[in-house]
Amino acid sequence: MAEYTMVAALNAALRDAMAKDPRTLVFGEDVGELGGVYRVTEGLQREFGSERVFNTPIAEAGIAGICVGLSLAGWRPVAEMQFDGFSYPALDQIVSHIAKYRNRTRGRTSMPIVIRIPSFGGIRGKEHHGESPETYYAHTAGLKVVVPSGALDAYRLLSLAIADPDPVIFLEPKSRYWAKEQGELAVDGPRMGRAWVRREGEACTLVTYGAMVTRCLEAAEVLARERVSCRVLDLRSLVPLDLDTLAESVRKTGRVVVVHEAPRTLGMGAEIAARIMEEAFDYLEAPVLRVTGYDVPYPPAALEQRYLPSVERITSAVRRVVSY
Amino acid sequence: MAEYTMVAALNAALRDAMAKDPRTLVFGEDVGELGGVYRVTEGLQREFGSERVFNTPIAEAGIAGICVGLSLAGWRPVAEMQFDGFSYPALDQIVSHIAKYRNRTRGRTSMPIVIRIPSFGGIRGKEHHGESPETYYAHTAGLKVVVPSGALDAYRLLSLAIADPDPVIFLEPKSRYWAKEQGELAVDGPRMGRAWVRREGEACTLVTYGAMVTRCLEAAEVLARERVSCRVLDLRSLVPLDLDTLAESVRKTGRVVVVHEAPRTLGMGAEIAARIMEEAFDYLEAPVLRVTGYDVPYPPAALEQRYLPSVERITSAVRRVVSY
Amino acid sequence: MVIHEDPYDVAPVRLVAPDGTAVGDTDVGLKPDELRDLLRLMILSRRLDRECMALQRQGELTVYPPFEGQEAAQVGSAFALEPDDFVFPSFRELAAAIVRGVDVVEYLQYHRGTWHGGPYDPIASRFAPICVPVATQIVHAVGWAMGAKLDRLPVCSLAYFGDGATSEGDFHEAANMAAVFGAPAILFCQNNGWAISVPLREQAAGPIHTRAEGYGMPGVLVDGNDVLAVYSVTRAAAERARAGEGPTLIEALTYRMGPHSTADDATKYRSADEVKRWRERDPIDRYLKHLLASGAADESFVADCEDEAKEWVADVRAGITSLGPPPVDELFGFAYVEPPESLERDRRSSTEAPDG
Amino acid sequence: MVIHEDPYDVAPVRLVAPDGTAVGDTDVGLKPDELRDLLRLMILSRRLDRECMALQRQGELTVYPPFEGQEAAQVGSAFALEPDDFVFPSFRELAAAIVRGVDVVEYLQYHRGTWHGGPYDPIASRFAPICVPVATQIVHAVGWAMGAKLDRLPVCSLAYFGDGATSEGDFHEAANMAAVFGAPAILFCQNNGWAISVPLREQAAGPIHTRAEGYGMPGVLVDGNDVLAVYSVTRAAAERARAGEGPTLIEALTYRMGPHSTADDATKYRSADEVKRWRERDPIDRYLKHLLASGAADESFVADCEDEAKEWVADVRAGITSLGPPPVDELFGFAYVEPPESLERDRRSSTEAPDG
Ligand SMILES: Cc1ncc(C[n+]2csc(CCOP(=O)(O)OP(=O)(O)O)c2C)c(N)n1
Ligand SMILES: Cc1ncc(C[n+]2csc(CCOP(=O)(O)OP(=O)(O)O)c2C)c(N)n1
Ligand SMILES: [Mg+2]
Ligand SMILES: [Mg+2]
Repeated sequence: MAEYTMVAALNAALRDAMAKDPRTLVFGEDVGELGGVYRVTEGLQREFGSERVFNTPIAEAGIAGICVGLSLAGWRPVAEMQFDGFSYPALDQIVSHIAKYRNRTRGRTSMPIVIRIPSFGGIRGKEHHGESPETYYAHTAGLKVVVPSGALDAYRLLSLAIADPDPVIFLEPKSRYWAKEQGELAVDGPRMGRAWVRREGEACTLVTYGAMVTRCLEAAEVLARERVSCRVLDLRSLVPLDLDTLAESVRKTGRVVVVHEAPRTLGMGAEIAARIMEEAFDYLEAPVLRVTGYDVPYPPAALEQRYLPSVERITSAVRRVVSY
Repeated sequence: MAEYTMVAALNAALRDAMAKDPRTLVFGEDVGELGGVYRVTEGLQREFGSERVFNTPIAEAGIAGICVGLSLAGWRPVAEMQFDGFSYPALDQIVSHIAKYRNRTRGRTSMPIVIRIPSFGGIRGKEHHGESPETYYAHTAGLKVVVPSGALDAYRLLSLAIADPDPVIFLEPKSRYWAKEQGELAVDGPRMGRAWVRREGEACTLVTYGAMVTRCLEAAEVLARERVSCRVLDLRSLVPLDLDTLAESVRKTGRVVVVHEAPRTLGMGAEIAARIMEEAFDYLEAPVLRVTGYDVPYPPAALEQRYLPSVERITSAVRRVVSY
Repeated sequence: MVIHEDPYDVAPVRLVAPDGTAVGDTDVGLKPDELRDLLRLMILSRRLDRECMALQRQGELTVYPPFEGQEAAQVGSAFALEPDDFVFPSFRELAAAIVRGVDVVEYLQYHRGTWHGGPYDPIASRFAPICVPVATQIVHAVGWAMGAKLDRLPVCSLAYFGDGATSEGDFHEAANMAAVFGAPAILFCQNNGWAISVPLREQAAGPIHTRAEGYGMPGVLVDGNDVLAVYSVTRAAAERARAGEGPTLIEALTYRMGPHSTADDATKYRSADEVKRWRERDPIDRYLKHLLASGAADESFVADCEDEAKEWVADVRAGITSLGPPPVDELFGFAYVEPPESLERDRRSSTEAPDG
Repeated sequence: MVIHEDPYDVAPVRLVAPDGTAVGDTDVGLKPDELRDLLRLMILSRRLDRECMALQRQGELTVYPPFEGQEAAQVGSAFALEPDDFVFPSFRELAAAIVRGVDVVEYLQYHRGTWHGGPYDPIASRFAPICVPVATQIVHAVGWAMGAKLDRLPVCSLAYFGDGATSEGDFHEAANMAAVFGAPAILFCQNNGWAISVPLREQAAGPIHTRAEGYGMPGVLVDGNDVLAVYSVTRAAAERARAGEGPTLIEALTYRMGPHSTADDATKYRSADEVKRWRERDPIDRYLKHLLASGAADESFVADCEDEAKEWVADVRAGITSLGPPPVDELFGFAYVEPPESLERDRRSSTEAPDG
């Protein structure tokens, strides 16, 4: 059986999409000869030429803005922002145009754009290299937001995102870039808006995404030894949210803990807590708890493991809700 | 007794702050001779001179960025973004610098900056003139976010925001700019992080802010005729959130409906629902419901009243929770 | 006081003087009926612009941004393009839209408040949606031009923007990318002296067209009230673009005769005298005198234009005033090709229980 | 292939040729001990830079961005400033920090991953925090200069940024605002040929210093490996600024001898030959030859510098390697002057039940 890192799987998804559809373009800072600072675009320029895979100047608003024009000209842009913390200059073009263009033109245009953003913390990175930007995008109507948690699903989700007719913000958990997964790359499997039950359990559901999936699975292991069995839900897609699977989980376990790296206030945990109340209040046997980053700027390397949800923080939250 | 529009009250708050502290500066697009497109800065340039009150080029990132430099030089910038929808180009400077600067320098610097943004819809405005940007700021650790609902509190809150040592995003509900309120302008009264009970009631609490306070009070009137008595909570401050008053309200009424103009997903309603669960789950007798804008771009004038929470949508949500 | 009429000490490209006399080679390659058409389009534009001001006062439009005074800048430049070229307007380019054949009743839905920036068909009319966030459309124009270049199409894009827009980062990123990628794009700045209440000197300390050199592209200063000069420099830029020689920055000196929009009161920040001096440089008067003097048009042609304008404007009025609000369902209909289930639920509850 | 050593057809300001011979008036107003100090500071900088590379390889620093090759550009410019002037660095300006007297152990906490951009005292040292988001610090420098001008202080600010940074909107908004407000700011571009893997020609199609004209400010091209030339043009720009004559854009042509950072492999995108040619233009060798030839320094002075560097670098190493992690409480301590109650609760629960 083959083995892939997430970087290799993403690279393969880009390569396959470009081979399949000659209108697909890949661009961004350093994505050409270098293959991106994380090598996700490695070899693509050599294979598809420098017209379809090209470096841009350091201009994130410009990168997002040319996606709009290229879409109108019938191309499918797959753009890279070099890091989470450097995607903010592009927000205006994304919020004011990419998200709104189809609506503005009464459906006469569409923006089949993918913006890839290496995101989240856990890599002992410098300031601005550990941001969790999902709330900015998930709150912006008109966008879809996707976060893979492992190599094989990263291949699937990126392939689906590139094929999607709506603009997709594709957040790549950097701390999982080099983690290996065994299996075959395939597009078949759960569609883009579906959550994925990564572990079954009855006592509590851990709702999470990205790199925190692994951490929640670890926490579930620890808890299993205490005979507390946890269901682990990998959301995969933050917009749309898989409300059915969320509601089903609450009906099954009655208790939910949401885990993410982003700061607590208005992180995805807030939305999930609110949706769960709306969808399945009667099944809730304890408050939905949130184990998240804190409401402070992402810290330096020396403190990041005190900031990120730890197995200990997750297990202690689960213990709290199961004994509620 | 004197009578003030919100525009006049804000203007007075700026004037008083400038008179009190010679380090206070006011700048932005068209804030000089014209006095701003909403006349909030009217007369200030004449009174305080064009060094302390000045027009900037159309460069929102620049406007936010010079706030940083001016703060380091010991000034207190009060900057205006001309409209909600035109504040997005400034997000990078706000998120990456204004919010993080003090933390980055281990408290050796501070950013006593106020960014005023005429916001929200309901004015039959053009596209980009009806945005509710609060989530982008409230999720950003390091910022405070404030929204007045009427003239007198606007005076108080803006005065407090200018005096605050932390950066404050000050969102002004345009649709209340010309509404009049009687009373005296004063800084005394509820502090910046406190919510304000605008109406007492037992059956349900309406949690809201900005222009929706008036609408919730109307809805409460309608419901009162049906003998459903609602508490109306004007949050005033979105960061910090007044958790005590929120929890107290749940303990009192057991039922909560949150109302805001912003799209549902990851709007403030999500955070409030999550906090209420965390703080007062046992007192909840029904799910917290959200009456909000929809997850679509803010619509044109002809459709905006179908998008904004109406008295009917609010009352029907309250009826649902009280009969839950 | 800096007088906007001559903000720089370099003379703009000018073929016809304000009094209508030729001061350059007025043979710009247009046939007589095309020369007349320029006049006709400027007259139609002005009549419609004034009608829109009236419609707004009568409550039939929400806010309206008039372009009176800028007819030559818009008509001359739009006329220089080929049908397959693509225009990226800001919010004041109704005259350019008319030249491009955009359905103006559809266009005016935007100002009526019944739909957003692109109620007309932007792809079919090669005219992007009205774009309000200042300078953002310039980047789109560059992206479109890059795409056209990849397709090896002999076309170009043209982005309209104002003097104020040149202060935005997006202007810069667009210009730099256009130059780096050799995009067939024309960056067309209508320098009308004002950005709402902010005069040029508070917006920029150097002449806008001189920015071009730093980007490695040609910069042209043109008299924006001289329709032939505008046509000619735009035509040249389009030919450069088509020939694979990359982008051009054009600065057209013109003037916004009216307020920034119907919500604005321009007397608060500028002198009647300045406005009067620009009235003397009116682009339509000037070109009319020139055409009459050169014999390319006569009084009866002008009368025909005015008649056509009258009738057309009445039709547009009838079209726009009879427009009702869009169906509520449209609120939900276009945000996504494949809307999230949660949004579908909102749609259902909103339309099933319209007051609930 | 474009050779970065002479990217433009205009010659930069140069006082000392690569072989050390004077080619301009080398009397830049510095006294002999100041002339020697320039050499000393460049030597200290290079030794520390190399030590940092070693520290990183040994796991004592996280990622480190070396500046070898850019010593003259940084030392010459920083040396031209007065104590009250304020520097706004990007992330590669350790040499400038040394000149400004920043505590380098505190500075290196950033690269050790124990704190963010400003672990030293930025106000006292007149050296803003390390700034990673490309070009954003230029706006801060302009804002600070505007503030100083309001205070009528005879000071200026200097922002360092790279060639790549000039593509960002923030560069443009900063430059334009500086010119419009006549801010006493120096925009100092270290054009080192590369932005990570992207060569200058993919970043910009026109010479960077020629952008200045469009903004209405002077633009200067200087040989960034000639410390006297850099000193002299920066000094002139600072004097202009202090005299109320506004901002200056300086483009210093230099070269990044090493990788972009320790995480980068520069052999993937550039030739050994290019690097070799720049080695021949080494800024320290050049200035050393010049000083020896002119008699301003002798071999024993150089030996003293090397000794001082050795000792100092060892001290810095000892300082940095003995640094432990910051107390957990610091995670919560600085985000707000008055933190929200919810954050205080998080702080309490995190520190009371550290594993919970
Ligand atoms: C990003 C952004 N900031 C601010 C505004 C508000 N605004 C609308 S028009 C305008 C002035 C534009 O001036 P200019 O570019 O000269 O165009 P003109 O109005 O003169 O045609 C401003 C500031 C906006 N629409 N977009
Ligand atoms: C806004 C932003 N985008 C992208 C990056 C990632 N990045 C870090 S350094 C760099 C290249 C900078 O090149 P240049 O300005 O020439 O400076 P140099 O590294 O050569 O000193 C890039 C793209 C960033 N730090 N900030
Ligand atoms: Mg203008
Ligand atoms: Mg560089």
